[in-house]
Amino acid sequence: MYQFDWFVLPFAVGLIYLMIALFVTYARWIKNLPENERKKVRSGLFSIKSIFAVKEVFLESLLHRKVFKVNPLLGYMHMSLAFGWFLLILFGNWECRIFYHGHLSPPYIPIFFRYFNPHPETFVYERFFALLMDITLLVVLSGVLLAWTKRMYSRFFGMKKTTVLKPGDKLALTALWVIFPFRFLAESFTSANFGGGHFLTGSAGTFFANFLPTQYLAYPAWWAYSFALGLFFVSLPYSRYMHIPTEIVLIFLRNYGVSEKKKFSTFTKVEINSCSRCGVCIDQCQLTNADIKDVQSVYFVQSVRNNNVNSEKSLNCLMCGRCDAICPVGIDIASIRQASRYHQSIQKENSFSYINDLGVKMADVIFFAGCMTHLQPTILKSMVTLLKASGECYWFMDEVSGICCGRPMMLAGKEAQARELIAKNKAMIVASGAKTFVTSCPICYKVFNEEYDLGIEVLHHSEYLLRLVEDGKIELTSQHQKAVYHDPCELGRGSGIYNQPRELLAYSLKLQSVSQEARQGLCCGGSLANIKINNTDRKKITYEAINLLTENNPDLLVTGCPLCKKAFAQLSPIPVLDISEVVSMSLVQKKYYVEMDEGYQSAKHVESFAEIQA
Amino acid sequence: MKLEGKKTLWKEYQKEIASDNYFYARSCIRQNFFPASETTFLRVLREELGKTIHEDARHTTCTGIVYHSDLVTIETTMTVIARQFSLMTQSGYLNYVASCITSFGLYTEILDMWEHFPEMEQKAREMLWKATKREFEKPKSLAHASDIIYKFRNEIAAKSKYKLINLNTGQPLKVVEHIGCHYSKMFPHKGIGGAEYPYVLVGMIEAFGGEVVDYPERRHCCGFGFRQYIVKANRGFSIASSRKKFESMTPYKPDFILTNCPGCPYFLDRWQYAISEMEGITYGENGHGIPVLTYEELTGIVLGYNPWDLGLQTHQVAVEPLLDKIGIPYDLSQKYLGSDGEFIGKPEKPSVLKVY
Amino acid sequence: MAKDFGYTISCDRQIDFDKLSRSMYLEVKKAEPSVDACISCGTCAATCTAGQFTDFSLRKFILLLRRGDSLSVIQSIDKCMLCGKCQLVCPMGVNTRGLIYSIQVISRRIECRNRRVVNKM
Amino acid sequence: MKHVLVIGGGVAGMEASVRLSQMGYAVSIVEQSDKLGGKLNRWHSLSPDNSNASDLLGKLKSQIHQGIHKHLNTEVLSVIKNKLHFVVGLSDGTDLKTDAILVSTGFDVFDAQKKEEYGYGIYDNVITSADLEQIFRDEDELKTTSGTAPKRIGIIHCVGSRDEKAGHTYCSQVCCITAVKQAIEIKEHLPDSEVFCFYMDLRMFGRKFEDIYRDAQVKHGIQFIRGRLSEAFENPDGSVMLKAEDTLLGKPLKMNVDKVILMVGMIASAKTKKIKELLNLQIEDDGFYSIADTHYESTKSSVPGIFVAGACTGPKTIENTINDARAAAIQISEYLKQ
Repeated sequence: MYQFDWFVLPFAVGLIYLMIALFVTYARWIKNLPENERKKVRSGLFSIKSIFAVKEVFLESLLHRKVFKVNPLLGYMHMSLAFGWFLLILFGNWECRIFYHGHLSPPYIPIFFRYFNPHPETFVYERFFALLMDITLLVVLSGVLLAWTKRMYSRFFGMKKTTVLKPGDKLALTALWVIFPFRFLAESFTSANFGGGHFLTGSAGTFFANFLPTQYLAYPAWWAYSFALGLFFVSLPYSRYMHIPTEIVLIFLRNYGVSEKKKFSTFTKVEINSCSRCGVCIDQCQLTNADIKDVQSVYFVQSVRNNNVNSEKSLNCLMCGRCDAICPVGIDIASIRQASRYHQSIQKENSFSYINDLGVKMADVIFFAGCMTHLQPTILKSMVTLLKASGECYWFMDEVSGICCGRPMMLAGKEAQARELIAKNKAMIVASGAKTFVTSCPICYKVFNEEYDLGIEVLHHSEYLLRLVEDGKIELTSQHQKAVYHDPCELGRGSGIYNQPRELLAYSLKLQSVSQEARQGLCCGGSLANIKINNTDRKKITYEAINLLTENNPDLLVTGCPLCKKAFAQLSPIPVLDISEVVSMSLVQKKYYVEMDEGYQSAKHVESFAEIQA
Repeated sequence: MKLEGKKTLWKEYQKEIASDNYFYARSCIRQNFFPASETTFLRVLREELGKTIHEDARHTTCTGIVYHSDLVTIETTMTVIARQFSLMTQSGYLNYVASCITSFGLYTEILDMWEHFPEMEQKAREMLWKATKREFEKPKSLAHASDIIYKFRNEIAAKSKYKLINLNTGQPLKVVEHIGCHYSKMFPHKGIGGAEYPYVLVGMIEAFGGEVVDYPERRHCCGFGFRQYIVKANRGFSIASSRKKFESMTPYKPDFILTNCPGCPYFLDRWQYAISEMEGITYGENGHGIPVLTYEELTGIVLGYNPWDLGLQTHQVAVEPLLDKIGIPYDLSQKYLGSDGEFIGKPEKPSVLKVY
Repeated sequence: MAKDFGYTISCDRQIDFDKLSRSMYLEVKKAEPSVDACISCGTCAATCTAGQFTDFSLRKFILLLRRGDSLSVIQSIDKCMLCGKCQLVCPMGVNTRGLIYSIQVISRRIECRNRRVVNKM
Repeated sequence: MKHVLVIGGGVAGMEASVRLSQMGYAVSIVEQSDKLGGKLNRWHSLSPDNSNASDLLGKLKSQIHQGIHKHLNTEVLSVIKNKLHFVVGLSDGTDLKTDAILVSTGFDVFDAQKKEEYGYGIYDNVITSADLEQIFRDEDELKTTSGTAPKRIGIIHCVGSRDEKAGHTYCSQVCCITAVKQAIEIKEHLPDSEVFCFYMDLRMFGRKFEDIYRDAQVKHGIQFIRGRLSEAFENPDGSVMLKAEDTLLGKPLKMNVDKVILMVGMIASAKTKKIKELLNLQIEDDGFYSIADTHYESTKSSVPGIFVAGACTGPKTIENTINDARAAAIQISEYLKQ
């Protein structure tokens, strides 16, 4: 017969309730995943993937490694609470196991061990565990203290803003805040009455006994501790703390390869319930530069959770992906927002039946400028110069009457309309017989690369030009300017192309680095993804971005996106160039290039190019 | 509306109208559309006013319809007009009176052109000589027939048997007028009252006891528009123009429409029938249309002429309700008898528009 | 009933300002206030990708909405590809993409409303 | 001390007199009316800063000191030029000997009644921009003749300007900005009203003019229709039906408004024609005085010793009129020093 007291009931009932609630919720979500996703879960369950998932759970859910990286103090707060509590449970269980000689005990025993065994003199490890538990409790209490402080003075954590609480959250939060102080008090009072405890609870017990009737207070304190635990467990599924267990589910699913799709799924539910509302996405969001404060990912995710997404939350977003890059839980926020746009938008077939027969040319390489490049004649001119210089047989696909790539439609959630444009462009590309598709616009690049399924290589012009240089098809001279390269969102975070532009630019410029680049690169403010923002606010974002990009006084600002160029050029104090312009300007001008005319695109000339090279 | 303002304006648009000895040129189409109007005009001038008015059987069209349909050259037109003037000269008259608005407009235009380009006048003389061995004098005064009625409106009113007063209410009849585009829109100073607030018909209506009602589309074309009607493909525009006017005037409940031009009364009258057949809509009271009168018919009515002598039986829109309002007796059994007492035939009954 | 004379009465092309309702413009303006800054310069229509192939003209649509002729806008607004060139060239800072997106949403709402009325009948 | 006679005591005449007097010349102003200030006396507020016309008038008047001889209610009757100076006979009996003459006979407001189709003087609710200024100046409310606040107001640009039919093919410069200014003022008085401007081109050439135009649309919701009024018609309730083409849509348009405001242009004043005869000056086809050189000597007339300033040499804003007057003062001074 195990030891028992009525005060363990709130804890026990709460724990049982929580277990059932979580099991039912997660089982339903996993069951309702799309069929192919469910298959991934089944096949991944008993594979090495589960091991990786466990490791990740340990690193992220307990140690909060990513939060540490972003903000050490915040990381410590999360870690002290999560990992500390975990250790308390772990050590408590060890202690129990050893104390009861390996017998399994009900879950409340390790939690309330000190009540049932205040000072077991016969237990050889008593002093060791008392010390271990006191140290751990101190860590946890320090976490609680930090949490209090964060709530009161968020600036202390270097955060400009913190998240706003809902009533359910407040209940759970209050419970969480008092759990460990109550444990501390209960153990201290018990120690005062019966001995036991170590430097923390032991000393505190002695101290309290000086002026408090600890013999009467100990038992109520244990009740309070149990009650706080029970309350926390019961309120957890209805509060933000749901993120604690859900993140574990997320990590497992993610390791099995489950991902966000164009529409909402139950995986979306797992993701949005994994959000800890830590709020790091708020400061990361450049919209705050324009004083737009209520659309950030944490609020957006919250609105998805509460099923009240409005067009402002869904559409007033640059989709730059900076929040994705920093999210400690790794929630695929951009995809969720994209899916919410899909659900909000009108899907309409045959919107573009007026487009037909745009004409096709046979070529090896297709160059697609895209709508935005057409408003940047210098990029067009540079690309044409470079393509001619390369001697490749190319077709400037949208030179006269091109149509949109479909990405803007997709960003607006109009999937059906985007598909129609994609089909029209794709038919032309396939008919041309080209093997390489090059575009000077990252917005186009992303959609051609991910959605077109062309079966040929799709390159951003930075990749293509780099290849031309490496293959010796064009030759560049070194210039002396210091330059900063700005990662366009759709190219960098959007498509993972960070190095090729830098390698290419290094041929002719001295590249400087800036504090916010690559995965932390800034949005130019011009983003096509944001349908709501007005131009004045856009300019504020652009202005701030330029300030950060030019912090080391470069001579040039180089980007790989015509839209970014346009946005920066309006406000930049230094010249803004596209990669192609830099390359074109550093091109070794051979007599040969100058002589080439419009018709110079056939394979025959490639041979003569080789002759000249020889 | 400030009448004072209008009066000031009207004063600017007065013209000399000869008081006697007129040379009269008829209209091509009126004699078919409203055959008694010109006769009535001559009767009023000769019998009521004792004026001399001369006609020459050899006069022809002025070419207005083909001219405005872009089918003849200006040279042809001015030679034909020169011949008309030559007939006048030959008869010993100097005061040219046109029955037709378009003729009046065209004569005005040609005279104005000759004034600015004397070589064109010379050319006309040469061509007329080559073609007919005729010579001509330019008229001393050029007037539209309505100008003459306008000039003597008070004399006619003094002789009138009926006033434009509704017998039942004792109120003046409400009249909307349509001036005819070619009367003064091209040369406002050649029309009485100008183009914006023309007075020639208003003067008659006021003199005969009626009340003029302005309506928004007062200046809008009646719908004839030459090519609009003559080319069948355009005919929808013609009828749409008339409908625009009807819709605009209907809220003012006019007792009748007074017109100035050969085409206008015809289209304003006949299109009411066509619209009623096509859309089932009528614009007058009790399913009748709004009666349309020429100024000669109006003059005949107030002078107490027999309505059937005025040719009112050739109207598509029944004029009987109007005659009833004024208190003019008429004998329906005589309606379709010709001047010789023979039955002239009766039109088919419209399916929507109410007739007697 | 209608008798066939071999021609029909032509429709009036005139914008009858007092008969048309400008409620759609007001709705659009609420969703995208920057529409008020449009001065009908036509740069958007000149650069328009869809405008190469159709008579799609944002300038014209804004005017039609301002005059209350919403129907022709509803019929044509989906021809837009949302490429955003118009936004970059607009001299008055109109958020043209947001504007078109809003017109599309409101058009659909109006279409649904009208359909419901028809169904009731 | 050399003497300058200024003909016309409006803005240009006053400003030039003050400047000439400061330069040490004896100055006389001849003004046909009973007070100085010209058209400014009847204007309420000025673009683009919405400043009070009477404040500017006060500023100008305060500079006119005792040393400047004013001949109010006076006309110039005769001018004889001898070798040294001009002998000018005035209607108040004075004979003046003067060394130079500045003509600043200003402009007349176009008589809107000449555009009959717009119904000014005939339709109750058609007024001109000058009438509206008078209403604002008298602190009256803009009302329809039936005494209600107009719900919809149409403002018609280019009335008597850029109009071959009205005989004035030039642009009067100030009407566009005045229209926008008045439209905003109307909206400020009657926030619930709708205001429509019917224009051919919007000529917002001055500094800040474009900003005001933008504000008119964005802040005040004033609507602009690119189309010239073809005709107006009075409805039985006194409202006015306007017909124009919305040229940007290529469709005819009709609209009922409760009040119409005609933006009347500037035409050469009757006085200009009269003085032209007396002084043997040249005028151009537009009726305004010829000047010696458009760019370099814009205040020199075709006759030595006679100078011209202000709106008598073509429509001008007040800013340009004052600058013109100052330029004339300098040019006169240069002439007198020779």
